[in-house]
Amino acid sequence: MGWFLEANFILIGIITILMAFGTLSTKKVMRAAAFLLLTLVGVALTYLFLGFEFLMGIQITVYAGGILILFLFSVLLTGHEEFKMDLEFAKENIVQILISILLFFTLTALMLSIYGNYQLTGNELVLQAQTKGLTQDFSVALFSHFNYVLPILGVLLFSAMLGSVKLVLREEEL
Amino acid sequence: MESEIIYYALGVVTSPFIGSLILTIFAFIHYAKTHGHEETEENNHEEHEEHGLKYTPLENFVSTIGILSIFASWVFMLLLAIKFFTTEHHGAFLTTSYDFFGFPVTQNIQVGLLVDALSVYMGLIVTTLALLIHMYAREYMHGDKGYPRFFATFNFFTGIMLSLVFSSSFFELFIFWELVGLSSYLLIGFWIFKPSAAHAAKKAFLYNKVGDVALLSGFLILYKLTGTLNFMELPDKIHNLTPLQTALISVLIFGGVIGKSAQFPLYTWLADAMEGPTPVSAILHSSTMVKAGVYMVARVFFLYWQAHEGEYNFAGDNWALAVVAWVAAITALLAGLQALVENEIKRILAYSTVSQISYMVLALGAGSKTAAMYHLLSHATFKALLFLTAGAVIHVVHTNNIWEMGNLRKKIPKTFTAMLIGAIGLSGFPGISGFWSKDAVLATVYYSDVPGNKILFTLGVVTAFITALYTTRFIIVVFFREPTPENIERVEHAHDGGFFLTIPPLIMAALVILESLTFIPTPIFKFEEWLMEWLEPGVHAHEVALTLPILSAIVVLLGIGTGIYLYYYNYNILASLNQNKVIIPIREFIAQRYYIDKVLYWIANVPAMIVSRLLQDIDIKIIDRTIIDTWIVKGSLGLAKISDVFDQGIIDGIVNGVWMIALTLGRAFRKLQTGIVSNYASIFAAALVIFLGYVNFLIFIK
Amino acid sequence: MTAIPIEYPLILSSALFSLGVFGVITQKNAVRILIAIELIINAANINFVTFASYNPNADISGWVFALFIIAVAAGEAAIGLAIFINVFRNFGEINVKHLFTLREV
Amino acid sequence: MSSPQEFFGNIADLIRGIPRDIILLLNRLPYVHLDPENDVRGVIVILMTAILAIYGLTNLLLAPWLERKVMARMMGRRGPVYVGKFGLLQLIADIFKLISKEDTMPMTADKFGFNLAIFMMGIATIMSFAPIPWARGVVGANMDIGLLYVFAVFSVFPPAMLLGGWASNSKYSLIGGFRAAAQLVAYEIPMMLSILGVLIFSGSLNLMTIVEEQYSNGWYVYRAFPGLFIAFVIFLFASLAETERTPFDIPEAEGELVMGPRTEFSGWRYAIILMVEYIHMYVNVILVIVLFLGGWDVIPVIHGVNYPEFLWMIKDNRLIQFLAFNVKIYIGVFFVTWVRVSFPRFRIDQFIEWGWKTLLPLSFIALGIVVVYAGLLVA
Repeated sequence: MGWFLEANFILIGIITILMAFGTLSTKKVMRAAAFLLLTLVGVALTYLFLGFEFLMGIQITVYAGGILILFLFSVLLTGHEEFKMDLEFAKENIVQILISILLFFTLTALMLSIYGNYQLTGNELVLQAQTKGLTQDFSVALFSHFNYVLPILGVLLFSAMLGSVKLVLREEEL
Repeated sequence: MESEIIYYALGVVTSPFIGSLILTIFAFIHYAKTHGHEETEENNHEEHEEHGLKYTPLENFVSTIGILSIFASWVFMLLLAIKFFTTEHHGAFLTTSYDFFGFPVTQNIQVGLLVDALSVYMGLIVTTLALLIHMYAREYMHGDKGYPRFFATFNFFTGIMLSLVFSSSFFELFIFWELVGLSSYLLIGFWIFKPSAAHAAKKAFLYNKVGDVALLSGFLILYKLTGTLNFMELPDKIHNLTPLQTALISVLIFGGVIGKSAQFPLYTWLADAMEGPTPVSAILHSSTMVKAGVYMVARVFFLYWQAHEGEYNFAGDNWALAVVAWVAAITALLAGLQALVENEIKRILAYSTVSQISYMVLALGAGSKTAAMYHLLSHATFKALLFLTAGAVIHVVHTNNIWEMGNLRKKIPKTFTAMLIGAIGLSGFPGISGFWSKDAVLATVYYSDVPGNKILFTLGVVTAFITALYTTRFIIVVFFREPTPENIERVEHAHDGGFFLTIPPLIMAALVILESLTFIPTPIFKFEEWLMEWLEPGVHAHEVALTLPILSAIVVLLGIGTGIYLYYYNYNILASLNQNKVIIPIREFIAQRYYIDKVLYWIANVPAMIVSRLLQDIDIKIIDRTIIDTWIVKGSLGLAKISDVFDQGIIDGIVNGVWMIALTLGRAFRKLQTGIVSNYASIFAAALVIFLGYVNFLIFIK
Repeated sequence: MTAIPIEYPLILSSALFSLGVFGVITQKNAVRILIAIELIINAANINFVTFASYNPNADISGWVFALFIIAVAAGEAAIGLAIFINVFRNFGEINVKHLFTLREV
Repeated sequence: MSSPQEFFGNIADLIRGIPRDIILLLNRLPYVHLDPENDVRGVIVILMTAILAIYGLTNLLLAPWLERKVMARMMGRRGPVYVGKFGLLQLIADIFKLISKEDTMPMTADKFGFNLAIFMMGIATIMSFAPIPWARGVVGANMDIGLLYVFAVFSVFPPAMLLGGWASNSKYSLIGGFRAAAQLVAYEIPMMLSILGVLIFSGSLNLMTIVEEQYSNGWYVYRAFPGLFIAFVIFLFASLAETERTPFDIPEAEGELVMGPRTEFSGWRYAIILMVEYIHMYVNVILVIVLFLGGWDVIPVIHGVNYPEFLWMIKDNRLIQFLAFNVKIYIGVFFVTWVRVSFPRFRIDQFIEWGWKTLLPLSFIALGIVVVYAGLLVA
């Protein structure tokens, strides 16, 4: 039943890319944020396919529940400008569009050629992860071998929190 | 099991420090709140109604914390002692040690806790007495502005002494040795507004330092020769040393003891240290600071014994123990004589302490750790008791001079009872604790093979006589003699202190009696042999002839009788003795402390002055006038001219050229910076494309 | 579970990355630029997870890094948006084409 | 069917067996080679989830009825009586009424956002049923990250609310959306912190494991007393706030904001929103029960007390477990209703302040107590 998973993955990938394009091409910033939410959910599903369901949960909780709220709030606080991708836009930004397309091709070519090198040596890369019991392994590793990660994150997020609060408060409120 | 012992020991050592830490923080907050009101003599002696003895909340809090932390330490110590003495650990060491910082230079220098019979024995004495003295200090220090500061320092002092007792290496011991010096400095100079106290503190500190230099050099030589400082490893490594080296090291280490334990010629600081509050004197003399020296010698006794091993020939190298014994014997006699002529009650006790410590050191010099520790136990108890009661006496009559007191036995019966018991112990009255331990010391000296041991024994007996005499003297003068007319009023108003001023001395008196009962040698249990079994397993005591204790008892009774005769029944003889033309200069000589202070001052001062005068001349005439004024000034002027030319011409030119280049380039490149984020990002992305394309190209070629 | 070839997630990630770069270099609204940056971060994250999942040595440091990146992205978004709100307060707009006070005019 | 106590186990096995049989049948077709063990796992999960979700939804029809009845009795009214016996079918009648209404949308509304918000909320609520254990072995998807999954699904609500409020293009809706998002974010943190205590004891995010742990060692409400009890109370109030029930229904506050972010929705959209609201409440009650009140466990074990054999037989009976779980849910729903009737509404600033300044420190304290307790347990 490999084809079923493959087809699902391709479907979700295409939807994700379409949503990402929608994020950039839609008229209103608020809609862009909504499209971003769908993109993020798509990426989370990709993680599920890659065998990392824990990160799926984290992605949706943190990104969709946390960061996106920030985006929506700040969009509503900063006002939203109309924006449209049309022919005139393409004419103005022809160089930028070209650069992006070239970037896509070079990047894909690079990654696939590296993978190709892998194949030449006879070590074909296959998906290693098994879904069952994996969250446990991951958390054990997080608290044993990678035990410095969470403290560092704590300090980082705390300082980010303080910094953003300091930035947003007005002078007279301080 | 072992870990349990170590945890108990940790508890013993850390609890006073925890109390001290809390109190220190509290004291800082308190003094910050009261804006550091200067402590002065006026506001320090606030008179209070004795019946209305009320502790302020501050005092209640501070003393509770202080006493509780020491109590915790005491409980831990009891648990530790029970655990240690009920399990089989004859001579076994239990220790945890940590490498000190792991520097390559400090290899084998370790920090840890060493729990053996000696340290448990000593720790038991220290904690018990410290607990009682803390309780005493609760009332004694009542009304003092420095109450929090006192308890903080006091706890710190106790903790330091306990840490010293449980030290596992010379290095660690030295650290705490110095900290003992520091905290005694703080406590002796506790009443900072009194110039005499400040002076005494400085004196104690400096006299100690002289000895500490000897100690430091002693154990550094030891480290150089053996490569270790751990007490556990040293006994094995010591056999490789030559007798001369061992003896040298032993004598140098004994130098530290001379300073800290107040031996001849550095003992005069101890009497001046009486400027501190009475609880400080009590703890300083009974169990902590001055006993640290005795404890250290006992701790490294294998070193002295090693120096002593083999045939004893004075012409050869083995003279370490002899030095120890002779210094101790001389100190004992000199200090005893001095106690006989002193008038201040605390100073009498101080000189008595010096004399008694010398007994312990004498026992060590005669080769018996057991006898020394035996006498340490009995002396610690009754000396603490004597100081506490002396403090109580001073507290109620407000004077230090014994001739201004008199007939106090009916006014302060509880204090009198306690002090009498302590004095009987000190005098060595037959059957009381002091008698048995002193007897052990004298027997050890008599049977030892130190050169001149018979002379040492005689000196010891004479000192015993003097001890009995001065003890009787101050007891009679303070408690039995009628007071002089001008002092009657002062004495009339005296009465016993409050709960904490009377109960701890009474407990101590009970302890003295308990010890006396324990020390009586019976066929079933002999305390000395039991102690020897723990401290020096494998060594057996001499069979002591019955004549020695009888002789000692006779001498002591003689001393007491003389005292009673001289100071109570026939006071006229004493008066005529004081007028005697032969006695007066001797008396003056003793009262001036044999001019030791003056000699020491001369030794320290005169050579230094001569050398510094010489150096001053050299400095002014040769260095200032010749070298600096002529050579250096002219030379630097010439150099300055050359560098001026170099600076103006070459360096300025380079700098100017650089800024001109930067300006030109900046004008050219300024056009590139549009200030718009998107443009930068586009260029960045384009560069990324080019870079990735290049990498692709490389892979393709490969 | 072994069916998905490694090319698929790689192509997905490079497409997301290119779209993100496209957004960053063409958009005028600063919040949109930040959204595009989130896309780039997600693309990088997919790559981390992919290579960790396909690693024959079962090394999970890539996953730990992915977790780390998500948290860093949260901090980055908070700080960035705070800055934009401040910019909006001071300039009245957040169009990056008009914000060039650093340039010498 | 061997005995009543195996009834539910057999049903679960039956559900698991059906797709396997179908695949074995399919394998008879040419060109089809399917592995009956691996390939049907996803299908089983979907099937079980669907069945249990449908059960939950039907069950849910009773919850609004119960709420209205209880409310009415507490207010001295009779509540719905006309449709069906005791008015049991009132909700169905309401749904039909709403669906058959005209489908209207404000002219200035943003169509995309307006619809997307509804769909997101609807899908997310139904998805949240997947990992809930109804009895031993009766679960839709037995996933390792069960709890995290539920929270992930719920975390879609704040953006959806805000999006719906914005898309309606009405100031009441927008302010309501703001309030809803702020409230959800503020109360998610104490909620998360209060479940950390549970996770310390269970050592797993899997809801099945959490319930099994409570089954053998006692419910979490009274363990590590009072640490987990405080956590329980915090979780209870935070989940009431999450579901925006009175007294925490600030976003919809009729007196101020008409209906909050839901103001402009009508017809079938309003029906979905009502359903979402009730399911959200329902699942939150279930979470409280699963995390703190023993889930499907019938008799709480007390440490050091030996129960006789028949009590263990009762505890092990799946039918009783299932029924007990349902009873607990109804008690929970009753409690929620009771709170709703009894308390007046908070003001928004009081409420947010209460969340950040009271519940958050309190949850830290509770967590500290649990950590100390667990540390003692380990030592």
